Amino acid sequence: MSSGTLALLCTHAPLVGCFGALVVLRRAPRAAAALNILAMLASLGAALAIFAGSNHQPPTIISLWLSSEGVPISFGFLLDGTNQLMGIIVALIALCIQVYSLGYMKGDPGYARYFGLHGLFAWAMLSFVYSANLLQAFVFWELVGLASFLLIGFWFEKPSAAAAAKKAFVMTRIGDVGMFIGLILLLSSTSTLDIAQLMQASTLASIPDARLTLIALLLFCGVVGKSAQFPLHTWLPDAMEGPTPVSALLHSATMVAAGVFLYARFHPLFVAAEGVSNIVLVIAIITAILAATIAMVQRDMKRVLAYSSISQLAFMLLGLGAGSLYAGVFHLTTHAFFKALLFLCAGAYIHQIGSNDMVTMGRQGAAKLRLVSAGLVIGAAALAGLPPLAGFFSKESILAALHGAHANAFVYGAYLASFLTAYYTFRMVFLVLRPSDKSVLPAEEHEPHPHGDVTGSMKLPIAILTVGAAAAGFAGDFIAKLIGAKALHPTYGEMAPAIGIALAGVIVAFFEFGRKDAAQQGFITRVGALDTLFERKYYLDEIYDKVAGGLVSLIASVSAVVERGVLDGTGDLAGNLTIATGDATARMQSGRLQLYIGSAVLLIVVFCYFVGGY
Amino acid sequence: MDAVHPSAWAFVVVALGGALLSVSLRNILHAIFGLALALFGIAGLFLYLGSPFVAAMEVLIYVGGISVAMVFAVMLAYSLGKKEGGSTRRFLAVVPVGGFFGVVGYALLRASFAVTSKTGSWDLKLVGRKLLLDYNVVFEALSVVLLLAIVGAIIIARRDEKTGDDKTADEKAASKGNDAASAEERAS
Amino acid sequence: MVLSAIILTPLAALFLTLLIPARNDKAIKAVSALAGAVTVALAAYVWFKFDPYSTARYQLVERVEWVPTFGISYYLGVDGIGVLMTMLNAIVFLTGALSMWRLELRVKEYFAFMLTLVIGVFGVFVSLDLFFFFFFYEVAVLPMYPLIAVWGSTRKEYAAMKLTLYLMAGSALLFPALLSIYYKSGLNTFDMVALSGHKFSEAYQIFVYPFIYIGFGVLAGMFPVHGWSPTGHVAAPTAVSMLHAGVLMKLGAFGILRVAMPLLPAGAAYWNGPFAALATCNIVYGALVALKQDDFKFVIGFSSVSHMGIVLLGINMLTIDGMGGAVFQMFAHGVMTALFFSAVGFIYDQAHTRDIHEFGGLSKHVPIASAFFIIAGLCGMGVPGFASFWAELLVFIAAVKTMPLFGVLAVVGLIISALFMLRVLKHAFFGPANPKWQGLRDVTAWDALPRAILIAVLILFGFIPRLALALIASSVRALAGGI
Amino acid sequence: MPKDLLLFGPELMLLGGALLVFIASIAKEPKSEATWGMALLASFAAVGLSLLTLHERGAPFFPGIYRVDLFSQLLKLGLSALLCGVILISRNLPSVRPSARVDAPLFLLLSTVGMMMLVSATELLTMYVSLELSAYGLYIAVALSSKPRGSEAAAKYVLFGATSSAITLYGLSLVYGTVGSTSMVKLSGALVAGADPLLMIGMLLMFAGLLFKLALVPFHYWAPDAYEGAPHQMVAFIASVSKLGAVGIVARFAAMLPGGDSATLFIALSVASMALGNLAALAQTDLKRLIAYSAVAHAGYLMLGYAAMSKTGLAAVIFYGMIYGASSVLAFVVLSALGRDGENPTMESISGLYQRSPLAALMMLVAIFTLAGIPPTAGFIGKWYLFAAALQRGQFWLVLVAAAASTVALYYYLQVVKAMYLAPPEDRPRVELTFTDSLAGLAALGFVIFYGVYPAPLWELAQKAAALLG
Amino acid sequence: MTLSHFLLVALALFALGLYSVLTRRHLIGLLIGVELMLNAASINFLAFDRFVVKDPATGQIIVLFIIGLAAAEAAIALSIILSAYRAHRSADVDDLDELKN
Repeated sequence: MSSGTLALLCTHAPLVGCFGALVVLRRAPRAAAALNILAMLASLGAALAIFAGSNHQPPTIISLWLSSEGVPISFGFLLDGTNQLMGIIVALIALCIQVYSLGYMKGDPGYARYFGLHGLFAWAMLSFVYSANLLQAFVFWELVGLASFLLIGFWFEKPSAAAAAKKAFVMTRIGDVGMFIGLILLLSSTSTLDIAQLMQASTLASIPDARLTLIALLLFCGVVGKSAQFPLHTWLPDAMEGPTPVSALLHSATMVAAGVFLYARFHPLFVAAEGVSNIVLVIAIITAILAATIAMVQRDMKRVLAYSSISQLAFMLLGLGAGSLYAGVFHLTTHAFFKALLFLCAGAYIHQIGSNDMVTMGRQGAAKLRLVSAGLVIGAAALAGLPPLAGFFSKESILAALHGAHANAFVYGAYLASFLTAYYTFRMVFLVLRPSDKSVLPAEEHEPHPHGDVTGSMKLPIAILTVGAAAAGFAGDFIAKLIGAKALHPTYGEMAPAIGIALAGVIVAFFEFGRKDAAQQGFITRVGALDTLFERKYYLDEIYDKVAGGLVSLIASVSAVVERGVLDGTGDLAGNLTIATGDATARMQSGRLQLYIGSAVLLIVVFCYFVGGY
Repeated sequence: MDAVHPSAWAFVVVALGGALLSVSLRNILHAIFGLALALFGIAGLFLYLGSPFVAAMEVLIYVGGISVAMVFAVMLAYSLGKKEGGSTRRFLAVVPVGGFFGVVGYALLRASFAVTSKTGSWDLKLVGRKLLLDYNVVFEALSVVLLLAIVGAIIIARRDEKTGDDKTADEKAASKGNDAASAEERAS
Repeated sequence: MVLSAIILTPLAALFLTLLIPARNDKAIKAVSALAGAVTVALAAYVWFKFDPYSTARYQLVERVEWVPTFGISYYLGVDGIGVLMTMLNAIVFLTGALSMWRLELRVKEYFAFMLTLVIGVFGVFVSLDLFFFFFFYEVAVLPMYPLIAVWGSTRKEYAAMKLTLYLMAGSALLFPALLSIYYKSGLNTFDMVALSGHKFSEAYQIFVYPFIYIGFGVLAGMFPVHGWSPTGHVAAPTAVSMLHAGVLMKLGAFGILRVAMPLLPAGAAYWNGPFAALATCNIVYGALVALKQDDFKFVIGFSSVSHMGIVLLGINMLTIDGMGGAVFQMFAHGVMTALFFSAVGFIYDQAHTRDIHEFGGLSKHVPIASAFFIIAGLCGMGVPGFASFWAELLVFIAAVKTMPLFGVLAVVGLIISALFMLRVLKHAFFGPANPKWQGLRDVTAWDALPRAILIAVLILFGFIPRLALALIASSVRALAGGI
Repeated sequence: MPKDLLLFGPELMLLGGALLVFIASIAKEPKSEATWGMALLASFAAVGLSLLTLHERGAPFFPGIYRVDLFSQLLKLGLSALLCGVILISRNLPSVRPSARVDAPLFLLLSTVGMMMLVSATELLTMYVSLELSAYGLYIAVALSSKPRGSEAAAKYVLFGATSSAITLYGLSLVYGTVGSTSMVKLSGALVAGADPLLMIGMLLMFAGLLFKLALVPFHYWAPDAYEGAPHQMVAFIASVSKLGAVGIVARFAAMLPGGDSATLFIALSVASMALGNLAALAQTDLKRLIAYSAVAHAGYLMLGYAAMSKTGLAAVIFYGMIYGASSVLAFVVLSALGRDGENPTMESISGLYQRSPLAALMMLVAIFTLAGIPPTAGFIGKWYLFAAALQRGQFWLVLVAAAASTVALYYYLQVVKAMYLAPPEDRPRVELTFTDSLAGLAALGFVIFYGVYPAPLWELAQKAAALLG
Repeated sequence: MTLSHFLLVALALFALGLYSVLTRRHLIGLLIGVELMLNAASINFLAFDRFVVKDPATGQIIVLFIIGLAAAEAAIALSIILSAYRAHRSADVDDLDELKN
């Protein structure tokens, strides 16, 4: 089969699964699940088959979508290195999570709908990954947003879930609007949206510098929105309202990585636009530190992992911002594995124990789940960046890239962030695996999820991902060759400080939480103000609601008043005025004959004067 | 001779005097007598304008018929008690009347007419022939108008049967008067 | 002859309806539904018969001299835009008739007035003679009054009167303008094709263009004079608001495209700045006000105002993209609003309230009916996969290119439109299931049919926009060429 | 029949009919059925003859006085057809005094004869006498009302009419003096642009009488009171036949007028009438009074046609006069059916008509749509021609004002539609349409709808007729 | 007495007639005013007939017709005034204001 049909199969198999589940098999949940898993298998197979073929084919055009101002915009596939890599990652992790969901979602009334939406997401994500032009990418970028909206709001009866879904959609849309305008400017200045063509140095050079920077910044807005970077990140923690496998798939490994993938995809453009990479680095470093500090004080395991995702995404952007495509993509790949693993472990604990709170989990004997705990430890180690595991190698490459050319403020910031990462990761591990009666239980429970013990179908994906998390580190060179970027091999001298920091983080965490009679209190609690600042997530949610939300609803109520009062008012006023003049003119007919004749003659006299030509 | 014997002014005085009387006097009966006086003056003027037959008709129908009919109507519509004229609103009427007089009067003075001198021959035969030859349609129409007026007047003024009193004498007189006038015309 | 057939089918149905005794309303409904189906078939036939690549601007032309001495001729013809609009009207007519299957109150008069409205709309879309264009334009506007005043709901008399007076005031603006074009051209004919050939003086065009634009703009829901549309929506019964928002508002935009632009290109070029500004107000203002509405239909009403703003913005860009996008948005929004209203109508007929706060968790009680509304909502927000996305895309591309300020503002409007649409979904469909609506029954197959047709159309043109865009491109290129 | 008599046919038929009615009414116990039958017969005969002589040309009797051509015969056809309509609905005249019911048709017939002569008159005296003949017929018709307010309306109508006819006569005398003869041909010769101001004043004063008949603004005062006071059928007669007659004679004079001053005068009158008529109608609840004010407004629209001073304008006026007459008859079919008890129909008494009599409701709806100028009816194409004529003279803003006025008019027209279709009938009696009522109604309805959809035949006739004028 | 004198006299009579119509309270007073106005017009006609018009007969015929018509009009007006009087118990113009606005 030609690569085009392969790509078509890979992307559209899940669509068939989604349609089957949502419309045809509404009443047969098990069949729907099976159909979707089969579809995922097919698309993984296809993705691998595309990878097996040679990776330097021209983009294949399937059909013409529309033509704007003579520029044909068509639906097609671009199958070069980065796309294939991302395609495999998405397909693999989506498959694992769907298998995992078999067990996790058993007994949920919306079982068929759940798998249908999963199929929808997979279709959108894969088509986005393989899209040949920026417009097609944007179309599926929005569809991915839609899938995330439906999946976050899966348990729509929960008001908080509905609100979270709405918040997610609106915030990502704010980013999308920026990206859309950037896309249009790009189209108007180069009159083509074909990615392969766009990435040629010649086309980039043809765009005037000021406009190129503007386009790059606007596209970066999209990335900030989708990958939950600093200003638009508050929706990701709320997205944890969705089922945990969804959080695992979308809000850690694949969907949020779309932003970073887009940045990687358009790397030449961002590099060409001067001034942009500095801005990217600044945003990334702020996000990394901010997210890490908040993760440090969270009690809910999923929230910790959510903030950790934000922080790690910032790390990827640090790598890309620093100019090394390899560092960013490598970290993206490794992060996909160990973050998915951590979420699945959290899911297993929640499934077994029924509460998100780490302390309760610890108390309820989370440690008894041998495989899951092992996965947790390996995942945590990878996340913290301990040497043999995947995280270490990719984080190293980012630090090496940073060392390269930029002001060392970013380097020190990166070191601080990786220290905090190690700290909060192992704080989580010790809280869960080494419970102690000193820590206080949470006030209320809110996860409505039915309990059940961890089934075999849940254990298998955890096992696979554990292997992935461990082994991914060594795939550095392979990835570099695949995406055609220069691999970075930091020398031992450069690696030393990173390893030291990571170990320091682990030790501090052990000291405060792991030891037998540890205080179970973070060092940050000593500085009360900072603690509450992080606890309240820098009051960002409140600020956004008051400023943005308040402003929009103020303008809205003003325009509603204008609509009711001014516009309708003038309309009704004109109506009543005419009727009033109507009454007045009618009353002119006073019924008195002599007035009639008098006024008639008077008017005739006036006309005579006028006609008589005086 | 493009002027008429100055003695015509006498009839002008009678006509205008009568009209003034009919306008100013409060009692309606006096007003009708004023009208009759004015009509006499106008009939006189017609004589000076060379059409004695028309003057005769004027006296006969207008003074004899219409004024008498009005007197009978006033006797029927007996509401002499009512106060007359007076209120300032009445005074407003001067504006349209004065305006009309001024505008048309000014136009009349400014207008120039090709006055032709004529001996004022009132040859009645000429009038009769033209009446029946050129204006025969109009003549018939006038008779239809009179028929219409008579029948209409009777029907409207007739008291409904339920009130019982018969037609007043006046009505009969009024309609007979009109018949007389039209009969005469046909005769000439 | 097929275009006359399209007009005559509802006319025949009208006579049939008048003849059928009022008692058996089933027969009356069947007649209308049948007429709907026939018109859809005819519209499809026209769609395939129309060859977008032929040089002839207007195809399937029929001409009968009507009042020769005065230059009026029964002159029908259709271009790309006409084909699309006829199909839209046929679809909304069919689904509208099917959605009113449960009507009991005075069924005969209802369908008589509705058929008159449909005849008027078909007439406008296919007639190329200025007189008949205006003739059908007014035939389409007047039945709205009895339809809303008799079968409407909240404040129906006020809404019906306000709607009719606004629209007739609009046509009062048109009357002198159209006639002065007739005389100014000196060709002694109302044939629009000939008139568009004639070159009017620049100053004259600039003088008359606003009259025609605002005259049609009132019906298209232009910003300052859109007040009638939301109140009209709220008061009208389901199928009427489907026809009203779905088709009638497109009449206004169609009028601008068919009469104002080709006949007065210099006027269009001169006035497109200010009118584009008003269109942007339409978009942003409509969305903002929708944010503060508590009644379903008010929200949809103002969302229609906002979407018509996108149409008007596209038209005022005077480029192939802009106008092509505007026409496609007319089609897509027409289908989408019809879906909206039929979904709300279904819920309202049972719940007898439209206040979104009183509902809650409707997706639990009536999942399929809520699904219809949610799909319409998503399409309204411009989510890809539905026809509206492509239309808005083209319009925004044109807008950002030619008038960046308005383009950016309009695109930002997308955020607010997402806000108000999701607010409605959150309050009414998601959230805890309100026990009060336990008794609502879900959609039966027969109810689902019209809504399913609409969704199918939305998705079909969402996945394959080229179907319609190729059709539009031919006539829009000719239009843009003129200016 | 010798040619001359044939040309005078329609008038003769009506005169003969009037004679028969008169004789029948003075029989021992006169039955209104008989007189009504004879009147109907006469009017049908008149329609027949006017159709017969439609394309005849000639000047029966004296050439200068009376001209018969397509213009006059077309109007006579219209007059007699409308007369048929009016007589059809006046089989039993509830609002007329019982004693006068026998004679009522006589006045209608004679008044129509007056109008027929008015239309053919090409000589000032003939015009004046026929004007008076038709006016007296109307005065009496209004006075026949059984209600006391009828006599008040008649008194006002007759006195206002008499004053305006006196003014007309005075104007006529000035014209006679300046032109030197009463023939209209000489008059049109003298009416060149810079004519003698006295002549212009004379013409203006003479127009007073004509405007009175058309119910145009300075002389519209009588209309509301007369419409409200007079019996329903008589009002139908005034609204349709009398207005068409006025349209005819004003058209003949307008054809003579040079442009310039008189055009601006006509425009002023037109705008004033449209404004006053439509605005005052907004405040009415009595339907006949509402129709009166709308008549004033429609006089304003007609003036648009005259103001254009062009052949198209005159053709549009003739066309619109016919259509307006038909819609008035159609409206009064329903109003007189409603006013069976002699009381005036009001917004309340018409409520729920759609249930009380669907046919009557449909007829009223079509009449309202014609008056409002809504497409399927001929009112739309009528207004279209009028506005087109005005625009031919470049009166853009005038047409805009007219269009705005007709939008305001739509408000009160829709109030009637609302009352008919929306208000519940409560316990109001069913409305019975007799056979003759429905006959007249359906004929008028057919006329209005047919010419609304396919106006060409009537329009060609109107254009040819207008060409003959002036 | 020249033509313009006659015309002025006629105009004066017309004005007085008009004044009488506008100010009289009694209905018949109005009728008197109308009669005066008609006669003023007759004077005009005969004056023109005498001084200007070539064919003298037309003017006289017109005046004859005017007199005839005035008689008919008076008859109708009087009977209507009577019926109004009978309905309103007064022949006063100001009482005729039942039909208004």
